[in-house]
Amino acid sequence: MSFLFNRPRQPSSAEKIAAAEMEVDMMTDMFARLAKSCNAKCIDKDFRESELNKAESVCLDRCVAKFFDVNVKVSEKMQNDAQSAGRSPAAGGGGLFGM
Amino acid sequence: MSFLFNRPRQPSSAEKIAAAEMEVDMMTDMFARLAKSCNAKCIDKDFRESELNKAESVCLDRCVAKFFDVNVKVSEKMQNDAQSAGRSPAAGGGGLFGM
Amino acid sequence: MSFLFNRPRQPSSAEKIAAAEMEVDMMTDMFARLAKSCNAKCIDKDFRESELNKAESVCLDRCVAKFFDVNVKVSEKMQNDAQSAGRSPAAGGGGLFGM
Amino acid sequence: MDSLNASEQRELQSIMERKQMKEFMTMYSNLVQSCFDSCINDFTSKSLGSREESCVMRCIDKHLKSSERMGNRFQEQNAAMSASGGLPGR
Amino acid sequence: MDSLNASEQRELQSIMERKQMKEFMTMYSNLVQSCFDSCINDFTSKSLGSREESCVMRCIDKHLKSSERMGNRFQEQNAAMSASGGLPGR
Amino acid sequence: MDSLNASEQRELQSIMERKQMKEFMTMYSNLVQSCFDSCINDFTSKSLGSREESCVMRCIDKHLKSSERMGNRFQEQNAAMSASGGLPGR
Repeated sequence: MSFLFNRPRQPSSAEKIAAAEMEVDMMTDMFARLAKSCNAKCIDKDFRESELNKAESVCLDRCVAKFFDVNVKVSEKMQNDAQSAGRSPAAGGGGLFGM
Repeated sequence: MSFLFNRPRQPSSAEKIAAAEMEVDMMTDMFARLAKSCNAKCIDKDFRESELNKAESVCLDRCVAKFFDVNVKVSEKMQNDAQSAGRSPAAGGGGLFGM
Repeated sequence: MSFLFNRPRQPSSAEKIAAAEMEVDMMTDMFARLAKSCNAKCIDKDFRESELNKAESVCLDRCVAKFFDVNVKVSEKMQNDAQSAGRSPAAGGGGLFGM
Repeated sequence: MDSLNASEQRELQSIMERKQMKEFMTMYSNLVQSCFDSCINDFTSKSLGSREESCVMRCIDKHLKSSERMGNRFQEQNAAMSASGGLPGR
Repeated sequence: MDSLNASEQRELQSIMERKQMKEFMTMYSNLVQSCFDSCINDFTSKSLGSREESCVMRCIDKHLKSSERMGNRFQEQNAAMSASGGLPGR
Repeated sequence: MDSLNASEQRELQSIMERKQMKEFMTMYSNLVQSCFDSCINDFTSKSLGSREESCVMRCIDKHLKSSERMGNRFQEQNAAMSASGGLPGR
């Protein structure tokens, strides 16, 4: 997601730390969402055993891979949309501040 | 929601900025919740087309209007309840700190 | 959850305040989750009356008690797991930073 | 928790006030969203019907009572747990 | 809201820029999670099928349009409410 | 990401430690809520039944294993993506 953090000029210390922090926050948030979605899609809610069974394990692996793929698709699409509209990605996409 | 931000005396710079920040946070949070609820209620989850159809568009417009109305109802009710109990709204309503 | 806040040496002022703040945050978060779960499990979604009826009230009381019990079980289990693995609880449990 | 001195207490106090304000705002927004989700399901009109409006009013009332009741139970449980030495790790 | 002087405006401006960046990131993550949840339900393979991929592309498009539309309505309602004196407490 | 000097590294390190603690607490609370939601559905009594208790224990175990597995896959994918030049925008 580094396209979010491109800066035109030499960044200050505070800006570099803020950018690194933001990248970590983004990763943590992404992992939390992935974990929530993949647990919901792959883990049997009965909890009759405490081990992950084979089917659950394979499902989790594929789920993580597919979540990454969707992430890449969203990233690509938003960059393409932004480029064809001639603006930075963070400025687009609608919503409350999407002016 | 300005009733949350009434202050008895002249506010300091930091307090004014904090109040403005809180008002923005409240708006952002409200929009995020509205967007989540209205997408769930109005958008067809099949994603067979990439355009909003007429029914979805009209549903979204009305959904935003009704979300505002509910917001106003909650705000009015909490002020009335607070006035009849003779205390500030932020002090009421139960919950963990609601003493 | 005080096991999260054990410190080997005399803590500084900032550390003590941060620990107290973290304990409050943890309580607030726990209450928000408990409230969400117990409302979903106990409150009739029809809203045909504005009073809690007897069944709902009793359900809420027991729900809070059981949420506490589950909290204790999770806390005990994570400490036991951490002790048998010979490391601090915060270092274990997998996930993104669980190294 | 380590005991705090007077100036630490004051700092914590002001942090707590901001948190309490924030917690109130979160409770308020939860209430709006939750009652909207439960009561509003008809989008053939853009203004609240009278059925929807009374559903919202009862929903607010009930949620406030429910929060208060759970808050009381939560504090009792916490007090009981502190008296008996806290969570097992304490 | 109390009116702010020039230096307060500047500080608020820089706070707002950080918030705007954060709001964009949250919107981005919501989009990933929401389109993943709606479109991906087959775990017999580890790469996206073509049906899944086109579902994701349409989902992104539709969500962006939906956000934009709701954002416009939200701002209109806010403007109308400010003009009529704000929420009842104002 | 721009490379950081030693003092920037130290500051980031201390920020990361607080974030790690916070992430642990969120993971802990998610675990409590998720296992409560999955295992506790009977409110005819105020204490945990033995079935509920063993459900909770297995739920905790399984979630920890699931988190660990997803964490490993996530880090592998991230490493692979960095090696191949990152997300398309990089």
